[in-house]
Amino acid sequence: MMNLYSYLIISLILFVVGLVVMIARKNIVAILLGIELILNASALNFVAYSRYVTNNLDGHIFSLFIIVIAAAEAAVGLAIVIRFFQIKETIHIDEATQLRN
Amino acid sequence: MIPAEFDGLMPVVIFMGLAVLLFFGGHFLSVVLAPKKPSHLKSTPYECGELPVGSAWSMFNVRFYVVGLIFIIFDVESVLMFPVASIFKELNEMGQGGYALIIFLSFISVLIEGIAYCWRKGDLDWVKSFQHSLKKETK
Amino acid sequence: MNQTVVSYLSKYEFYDSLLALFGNNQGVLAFTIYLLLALIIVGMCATIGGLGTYAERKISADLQARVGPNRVGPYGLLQFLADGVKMMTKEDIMPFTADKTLFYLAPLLCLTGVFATLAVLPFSGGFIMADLNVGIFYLVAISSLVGLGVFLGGYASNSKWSMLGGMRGASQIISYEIPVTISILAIVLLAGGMGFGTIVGQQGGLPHQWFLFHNPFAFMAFFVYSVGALAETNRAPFDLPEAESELVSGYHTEYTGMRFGFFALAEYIEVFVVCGVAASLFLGGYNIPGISIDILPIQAVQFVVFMTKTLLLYYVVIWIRWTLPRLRVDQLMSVCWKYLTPIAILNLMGCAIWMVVFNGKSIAELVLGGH
Amino acid sequence: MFLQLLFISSALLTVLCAIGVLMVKNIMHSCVFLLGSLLGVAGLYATLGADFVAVTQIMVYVGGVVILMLFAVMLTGGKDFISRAQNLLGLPASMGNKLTYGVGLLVGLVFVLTNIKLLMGIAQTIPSKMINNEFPSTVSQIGHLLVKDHVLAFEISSVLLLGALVGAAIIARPRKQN
Repeated sequence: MMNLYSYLIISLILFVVGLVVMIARKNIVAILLGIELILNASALNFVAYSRYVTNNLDGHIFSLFIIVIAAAEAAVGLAIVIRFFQIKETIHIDEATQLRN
Repeated sequence: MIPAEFDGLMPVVIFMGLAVLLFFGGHFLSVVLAPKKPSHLKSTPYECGELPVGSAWSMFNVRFYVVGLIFIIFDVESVLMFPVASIFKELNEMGQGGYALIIFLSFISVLIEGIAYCWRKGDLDWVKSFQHSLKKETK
Repeated sequence: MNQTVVSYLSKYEFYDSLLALFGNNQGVLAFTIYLLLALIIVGMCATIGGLGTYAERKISADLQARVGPNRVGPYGLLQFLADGVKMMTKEDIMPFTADKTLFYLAPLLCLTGVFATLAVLPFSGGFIMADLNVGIFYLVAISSLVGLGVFLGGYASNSKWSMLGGMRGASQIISYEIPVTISILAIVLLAGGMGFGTIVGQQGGLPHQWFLFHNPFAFMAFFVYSVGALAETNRAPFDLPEAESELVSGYHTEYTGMRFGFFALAEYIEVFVVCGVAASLFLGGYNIPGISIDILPIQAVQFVVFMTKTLLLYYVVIWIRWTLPRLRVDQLMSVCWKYLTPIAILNLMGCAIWMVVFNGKSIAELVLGGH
Repeated sequence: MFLQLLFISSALLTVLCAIGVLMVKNIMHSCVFLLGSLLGVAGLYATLGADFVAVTQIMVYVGGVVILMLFAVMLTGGKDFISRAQNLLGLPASMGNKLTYGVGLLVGLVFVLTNIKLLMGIAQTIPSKMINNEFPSTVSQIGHLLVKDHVLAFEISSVLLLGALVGAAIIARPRKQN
């Protein structure tokens, strides 16, 4: 029941769902939600391997930094979303077609 | 071998479970005891007696986001500082206090730069910079 | 491996007979003990929260030369029970424009966030449900659910007052979390651990052994913590999210009956938890001066000591509410970001330097010279 | 027993809420489902004995990222999304018809199954040691790793966060319209 595979399968499901959210949703905030799910899947993998395979805590450090980077990414990403909304008055991803102006 | 029940997870889960139980129990009691006479006027949002105009889900000032942004960066930095702070005493007793102090202070000094930048650029004032931008607009 | 109340009790002989009673099933016995104690703690905290509303009215009445509640029970003591019954029998009204799912969910988030913090509160040396290694960090983290509950409560009501209150509340709670967390970091640094057992164990029963008087920076950190904690629990003078005179009652304007009761209960228990944390981080916690033996009656005395300190702080919180006027939003933000946070960071740096320069000794140890 | 229950409930919470993020139209509800999923992952960390990472997950995500996302949704006009929202079933036609989805699902399934088979093969060669219910304290070990082995990453992460703060503040700062 509680072994490496169950964690890996959960993380696989999280990853796939995150990927589908990123592809299917047209809302930029929803795409950021998908990215968070993907990052969580990888962090979960690191911790699971660290407990069941390597038997040291380097995996924990990795997932710690993944969480840190996810937070920084969310901060910058949402700032871009807000700026985009100020310019275009929408946050539909298909409206993002111009590199400037 | 020590069974997992002795570890601290169980009380945490029990307390969360109690919160959920209390919540649904209270709802149940309220369903049983409370009167139920719904009317349209009763369930309009409260707006001091006036009929509400429009939805409350409107746009808010970007200030709120900037505050949240500064918060999340500091939050993450404090998360990283927690394990280092909790072994600081141990390192000090092992004679590595100076090394730990340098690492710790250099980490915090970057934190201070962040807050100094936001302070200087006026992200920390709530009203003043708003008036500032208003003034620009009237020009 | 964390110490819990069960692993503490297992040192005594009666635990073995209890274990035999449960057919040597440690899991079931542990669950039963945890559940019983959790029910006791929740009941106690709910009573304290209820009495808190009573004390609030009585003390405010005192400060304003009134009588206060005096009809229900002796001295009006049972007023809170009457209020509870009243809340249960009030009709549940939900605005038809509301986001129904989130409207249900918001009080639950507040309640869960507050109740989960009770698991690590050190009532006494043995009577701490779970002395997690990450104790204080866990408490800070899980109580951020309250901010989320406040925001969602304000959002889901779809009323302008609620929305404003929810936005203000969430931004205030998250802002003041920073100085509070950094002040706590200073204490973690002095104690050399995040568990409440470690932190309280590093202090003594007498004031000069408390972390409050450990060094000047820790002394400052206590006040930063207190101000930040007042703001985090939405207490006056930081009660902008529920300012009666401007926002009706903020994020819970649209909440009636039991759901409003949950918000109020969560708020009052949170004040108690915050006071308990202040007592155990800075004021020596459950330590009794001069006694170091560990038997069950001593635990009761420790419990009394902890409760005395906490309830005194609770009194101060209520006293402040009825003394100071409310801040403006811009003042609130500048207090947090321009005063408290820099002071907290300087305190943290000062504590780190103090640890290295004076080798972890407190002022009293330096002055008195010796242990 | 308790750990198994915690594991099952956390796993269910994680997976179901993740699917909820995908299926729900309202972006606000999506954020709340994300919150549930992240709490479930924190529970999974707890069952893995990673207490510090679990609490970090709660602290950063629940207290930070989710609130920030809710703020961003409010700042871009909360109700605007309900009409504009898209879910899986509302995919644009340019992304394929039932046949493409069917073939894609099949290929994905085969891929996953072979991978699991492979992983199982690999994992069976690894001796399963130390798997007991005991949870050692990870905090002090993580602290030592952060100041010794990973000190560069620790220091650089502060610079990264400073960069994120400055960059995001510049991007999001309110400015004159037009």
